[in-house]
Amino acid sequence: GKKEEAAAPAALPASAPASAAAAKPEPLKIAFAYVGPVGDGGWTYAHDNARKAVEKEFGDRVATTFVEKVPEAADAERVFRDMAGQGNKLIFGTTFGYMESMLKVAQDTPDVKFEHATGYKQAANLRTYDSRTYEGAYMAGVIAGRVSKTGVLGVVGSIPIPEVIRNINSFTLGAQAGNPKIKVKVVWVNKWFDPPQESEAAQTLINGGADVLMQNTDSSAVLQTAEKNGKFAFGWDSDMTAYGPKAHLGSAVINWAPYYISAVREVLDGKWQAGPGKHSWWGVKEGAIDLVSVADTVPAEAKAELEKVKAGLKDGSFVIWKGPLLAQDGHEVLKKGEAADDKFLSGINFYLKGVDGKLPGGK
Amino acid sequence: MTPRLELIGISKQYPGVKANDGVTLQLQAGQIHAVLGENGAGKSTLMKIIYGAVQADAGQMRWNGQPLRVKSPAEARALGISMVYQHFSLFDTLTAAENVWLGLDKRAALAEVTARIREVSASYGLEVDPLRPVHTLSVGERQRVEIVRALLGRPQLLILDEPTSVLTPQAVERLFSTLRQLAAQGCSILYISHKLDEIRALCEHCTVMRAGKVTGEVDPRTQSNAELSRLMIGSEPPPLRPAHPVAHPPHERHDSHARHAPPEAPALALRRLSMAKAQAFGTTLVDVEFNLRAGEILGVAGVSGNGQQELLAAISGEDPRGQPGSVQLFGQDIARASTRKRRRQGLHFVPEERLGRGAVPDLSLAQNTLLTRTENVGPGGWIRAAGVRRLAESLIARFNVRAAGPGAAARSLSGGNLQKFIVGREISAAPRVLVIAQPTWGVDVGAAAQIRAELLRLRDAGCAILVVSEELDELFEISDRLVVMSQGRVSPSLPIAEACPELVGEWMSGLWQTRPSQQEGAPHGI
Amino acid sequence: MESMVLLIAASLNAGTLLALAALGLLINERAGVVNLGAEGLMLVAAVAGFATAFHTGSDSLAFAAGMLVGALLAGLFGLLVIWLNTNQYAAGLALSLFGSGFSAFVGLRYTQEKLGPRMNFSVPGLSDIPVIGPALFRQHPVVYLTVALAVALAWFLYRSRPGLILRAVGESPESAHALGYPVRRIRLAAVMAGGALCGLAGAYVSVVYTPLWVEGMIAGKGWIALALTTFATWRPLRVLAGAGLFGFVTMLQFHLQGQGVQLASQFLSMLPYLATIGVLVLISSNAAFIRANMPASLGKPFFPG
Amino acid sequence: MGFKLELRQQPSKAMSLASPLIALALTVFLGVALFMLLGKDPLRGLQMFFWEPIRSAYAWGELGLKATPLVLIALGLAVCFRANVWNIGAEGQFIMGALAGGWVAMQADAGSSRMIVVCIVLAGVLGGMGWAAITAGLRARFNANEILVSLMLVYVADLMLAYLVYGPWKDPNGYNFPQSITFLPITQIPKLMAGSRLHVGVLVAGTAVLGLWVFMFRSYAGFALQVGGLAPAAARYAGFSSQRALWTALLLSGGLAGLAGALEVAGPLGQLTPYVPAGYGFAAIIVAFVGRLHPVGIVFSGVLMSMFYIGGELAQSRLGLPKSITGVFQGLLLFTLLASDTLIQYRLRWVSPARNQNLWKA
Ligand SMILES: Nc1ncnc2c1ncn2[C@@H]1O[C@H](COP(=O)(O)OP(=O)(O)OP(=O)(O)O)[C@@H](O)[C@H]1O
Ligand SMILES: Nc1ncnc2c1ncn2[C@@H]1O[C@H](COP(=O)(O)OP(=O)(O)OP(=O)(O)O)[C@@H](O)[C@H]1O
Ligand SMILES: [Mg+2]
Ligand SMILES: [Mg+2]
Repeated sequence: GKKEEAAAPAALPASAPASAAAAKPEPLKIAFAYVGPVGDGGWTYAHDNARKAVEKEFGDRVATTFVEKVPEAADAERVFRDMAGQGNKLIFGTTFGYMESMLKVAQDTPDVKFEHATGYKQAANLRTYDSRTYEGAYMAGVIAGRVSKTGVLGVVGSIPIPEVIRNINSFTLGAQAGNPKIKVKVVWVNKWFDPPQESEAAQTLINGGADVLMQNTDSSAVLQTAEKNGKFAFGWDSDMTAYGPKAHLGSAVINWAPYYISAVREVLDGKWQAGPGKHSWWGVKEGAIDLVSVADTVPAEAKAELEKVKAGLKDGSFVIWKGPLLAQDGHEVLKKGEAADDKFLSGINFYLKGVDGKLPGGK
Repeated sequence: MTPRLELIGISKQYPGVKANDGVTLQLQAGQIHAVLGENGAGKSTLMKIIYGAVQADAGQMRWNGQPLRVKSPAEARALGISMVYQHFSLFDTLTAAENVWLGLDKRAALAEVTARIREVSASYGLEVDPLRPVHTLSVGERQRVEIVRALLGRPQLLILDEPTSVLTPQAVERLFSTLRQLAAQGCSILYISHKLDEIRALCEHCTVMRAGKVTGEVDPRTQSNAELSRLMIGSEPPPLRPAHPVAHPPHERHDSHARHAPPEAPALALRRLSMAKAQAFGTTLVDVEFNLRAGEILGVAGVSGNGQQELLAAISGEDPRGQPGSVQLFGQDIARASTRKRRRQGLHFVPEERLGRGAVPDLSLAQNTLLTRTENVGPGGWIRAAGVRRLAESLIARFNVRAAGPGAAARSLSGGNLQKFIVGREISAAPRVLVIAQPTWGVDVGAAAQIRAELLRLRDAGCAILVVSEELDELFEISDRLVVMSQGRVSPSLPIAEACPELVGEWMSGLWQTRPSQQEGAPHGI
Repeated sequence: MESMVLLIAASLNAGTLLALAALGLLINERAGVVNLGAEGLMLVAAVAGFATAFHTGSDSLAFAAGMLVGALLAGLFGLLVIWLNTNQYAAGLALSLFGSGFSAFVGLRYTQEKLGPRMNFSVPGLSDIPVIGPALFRQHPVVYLTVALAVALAWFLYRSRPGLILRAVGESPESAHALGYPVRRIRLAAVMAGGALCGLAGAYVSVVYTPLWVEGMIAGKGWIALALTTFATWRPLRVLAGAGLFGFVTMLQFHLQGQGVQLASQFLSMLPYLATIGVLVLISSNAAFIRANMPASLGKPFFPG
Repeated sequence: MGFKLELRQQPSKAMSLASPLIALALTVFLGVALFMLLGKDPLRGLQMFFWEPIRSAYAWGELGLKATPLVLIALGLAVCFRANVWNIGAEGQFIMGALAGGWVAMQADAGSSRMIVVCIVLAGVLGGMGWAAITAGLRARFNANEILVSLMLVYVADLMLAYLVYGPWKDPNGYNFPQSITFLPITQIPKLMAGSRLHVGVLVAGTAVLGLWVFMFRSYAGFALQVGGLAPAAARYAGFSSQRALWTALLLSGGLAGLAGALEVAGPLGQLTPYVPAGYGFAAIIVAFVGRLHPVGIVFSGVLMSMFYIGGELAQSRLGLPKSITGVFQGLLLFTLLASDTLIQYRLRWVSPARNQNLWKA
């Protein structure tokens, strides 16, 4: 299956004869630690696609391996240590929970370069990266606001961390651009990945009147539930058209490949740098975020608006988080004309006006 | 005339025992044929082979002259063989009719079965209410359900494995008349019992077994007890009651005068002990009263299931729900005291289930001493392993327990040997009061004699002993006084000299209560 | 009002898989066998069902495959506990652990896959009744099948002779053996039949309820089904009622969130588990009630010697 | 006729030692078959699981670190299972221990002394005990099945942890991520040696093994507890209270699981995150059974199970095998062990068909 093919190149260099190795320069050994199974169809799947893109891009100049389902607990440290011990010179940790383990291992293995996704702590040989998923959410909102008949949208939330809250808010902003009266309802499942619960939550949202759904969870369950109920929804993280051809309005995808390729190139070229503050946050502009496979049923006017937004994000002329913005309770979070900086964005812990319900653990 | 049933050379090997060894037996139509033998002689095994519940290793069986092999009870029933097992095979939560229905193979509807039960019970005088759940029935009624179930199959051969062990003498009489009626109709009957008088009263033929072999076929009416015993155990039974008074080792003599002049405060006294049943299938105790004095043995007779279990649990402390004051040990109220506290005060108890209650099957004999003996438990609960082992060794030696050693699992001992070990464990704790249930159940004659002798010795040393037994003979042999239990009540006590089996049998149906002094309720016939 | 009806409809759907599994476990337990491996068994059946539906495109075949796999795994468990007299709890836990590992292993290649278009069902005529029509009569056929199954099982246990035999085996295997019933074979049959129902429930999850295969997707429902049998005091119709109730609580947590209830979502997510505990306590505290209904040999090995 | 089982007169001592070896051999055999089926070199596969994890001092340290919580929890479970108390919610007790220990660790400030480590560990023990006490109480008072209650409480504990780290205990400077503050270094469980993550927890586990051995085989209370599990009627007869056994077993195992949880958060983790529960509570069930519910056996099985875990990771990165293979192996081991355990109590006898036929011809 998929797995062995993916892993085969990894096993090869180890068993390749020494003479062959002498002839060519040693390939750069790169290791990836994934939090989920590569087949989750969401987060880890997207990372693994990018790993394959790296292999394709650099051929035998690199050799990649991965370990999936690495718990975000004490085990992670051992896995990273083992990766470093195996001669990997570049190591990607693809979930927030690896932060402390990676910091510790990075300290002990200064000759290895570490890349940590979604984290915020850096070191001399550890830098962080993330993608602006909220841009995808905004673009989905642009369509949702114009497609919804009931004026009620639904979001199945995974875990109430700033990233997800930011996505819900951005989705709302996008929808309000087309329909200022639109309301967004949120149901949290407290899991990244639990399809049965996701579909139960989606069903609840539909029962509550939502006719376009978005999710910040990793499976296609929400889309499928919408399909079953004759409602609409989006794909998330990867293109999910096939899971609900009628319900699917578009997929907000993350493409880690541009970042991974550039990071590997920097290492190969000896230009890789890390240190405090070294954080890359890539979005539409860098080709890391997109809304793809927009359905034919989406009104032309919405499509046109979407293209405008996309173009604006690409050239930097359009800013999503720009004042005046009111929080759910009515107080102003961004003054008129003020654009949010990255620090503001990374600390969002409130719902904007237009989102229904109470934010768990929020103020 | 071809015999109804013929067995030729039936053998059955169990791990470690040859349960049947070349058994041969003939049974004519309409014959009531007894099978007699000591515990473990192989009677039940033979019956199960006939009924198809157990497969023989070797031998042949002919049914009305045809050789055949019965592979299952269903096949047996189809042939016209019915069996009432030694242990009830009833389902407590089902009704009597459903129980009977399960024992029939024909696809009759439940309603038909119910009607036929009524029919059969009327024609044989076996009253059974088909609609009552079995757990609401008395033991005697349950026995009747079993017999009705067997009869409903219109058997040509009826096997009864110790049916009377749970019946009062009066109920036994009624059963016998039913059986005679059946035999007269041509049904052959195989009747198993240990009780010689019963066999004499009922049967003309008797096959005697010992250690899996047939030792003879006789007409029981013409044989003396001694002759039958010889066939059964290979010798005459040893004298059970040691010459009285016994010679004691000097250190045990201190209290022996108590036998003739009991002290005032009874060792164990029950005062209007009443206790609601703890389980759905239990018996409620009603106003139980008696005194047990130091240096005497009080026997408790009665058909099992009449509250003996509950009474024992209330005395031992396993069921500490007695109202305050209802159980007294040397004048002290212990009704609510724990088992351990009672034991510390000298009250020891030997339960009737040896495996699983008196001893833990999977633990060694040494470990099993710790259930009731704590002399090897040091401060803080530290167990002195060597001491525990030595205690077990001394018990094994003193009570002649045949076991691989103190490390042998309790499960590996034969019933009699384990019983000796448990009784020994309690006796050697020097109890002041010993309560013992079914002291010789399933124990061979030699071991039984030894246990009884130990009990008498203990009594003579001044211990107060309460013996609960279903074996009337045994009670008559060792008790000084007798009480009878029926339906959760206890009769007034009878000095052994005034007791006779007929009277005790009558009392076993609760008849003492109808004496002029106590006019409560009609007699409860079983 | 309408949202209430929709909530009930969703509860029915959620309750169905619980009811199916619990009815299966009820058959096991009526015969005296506790199968703590339900969770693992349902997982393997879910993957089998999904794979079959994926390759053949037939949901009916998928259900059949789920049942078959459920029956086979339960049969393996049955061999251990009925013939080898292994401790039922330990063997069940082993099945549970093995099932979750094994399903993840063989399911690997299906995690990316999707099934063809899912059909919508409606009972002609009835489904057009306003309000209750869409709620009650647009369910998947398995939902109605489950209700019918519970009724049939009740009839089987209390009105038919084979049902009586099954209860008798659970009540006293020794007596049943003495009467010549093949206790171990009856138990194995019951365990396999129960396994088949759990398997059907597993396949229902991956083929209908959430038409996907993902690791661990049963997410504790096998355990809740086990609790349900106690809750229902081993009676089929009460299983149905209990499953509906649990389905309701499961959906209620999201419903309350959707209604903007001011409570951390984690506390709402605890509801089904707390409800299970609460109900267990309520039912179990009446010892007499439990004992009158509980198969007396439940969990105890039977060795015919 | 075929094979027939016969109850042995006495459990076989030889078989009770041989059975885990037979099970291991069977598992290895099935594993080799599986590797070949997947087209992997079986020798390399075995090497990943049985050699790599013990190749170096560092590897041993990792093995010990992984085995410590497994052994601690399994010890408690062994007592429970011997007492016939089916606590399968050790995972929840582990979480609660981690929460309680973590809470104490969060209170540390610049002025805290090293003694705080002791407080953390004690809090962990109490946390685990408290959580187990709910199960014990409901069982004792309402007769509620402990299997289901303890299991349901795992989910509840998990959500409780989630609530705390997403809510009240969230690190205020953590960009809102679900995690507590990183504990101060003073709260670290002392490491045993430089260059290894192994901490004194492994000594605690060693002491617990010894303590539990004494408790089970040399103390009257431990004896009483086991009698209750083996023969409840005998325990009642002896006067060993079943309530006391229930409470002792659950509090002991809850305390040990909680201890493991506290050691984990104050040891290698150093903070509370939603990912504290790593499945130790469930894996320890296998450890307990494979270790024959015996403290010394549990040490071996705990190490074996850790080898499976670590080997599973290595097999992924080195051989490209999927992670779930670990679960398959663990399940197989338990299954084969249970099956071969039958031979302790029973003997397998070949009943030849010929013998029966001949005899019946007579
Ligand atoms: N299932 C069995 N497995 C092993 N041994 C058995 C089994 N059943 C009976 N035995 C042994 O076979 C022998 C004969 O037992 P059986 O039950 O036939 O004796 P019995 O004459 O009916 O005794 P009792 O008078 O006590 O009923 C005994 O030693 C008994 O322990
Ligand atoms: N019923 C019981 N269940 C479990 N453990 C028990 C029980 N009874 C006693 N123990 C344990 O065994 C230890 C020693 O038992 P021992 O018989 O010496 O008790 P003791 O010191 O006489 O105390 P007590 O008078 O309370 O029985 C006790 O300290 C206790 O830890
Ligand atoms: Mg007998
Ligand atoms: Mg003492």
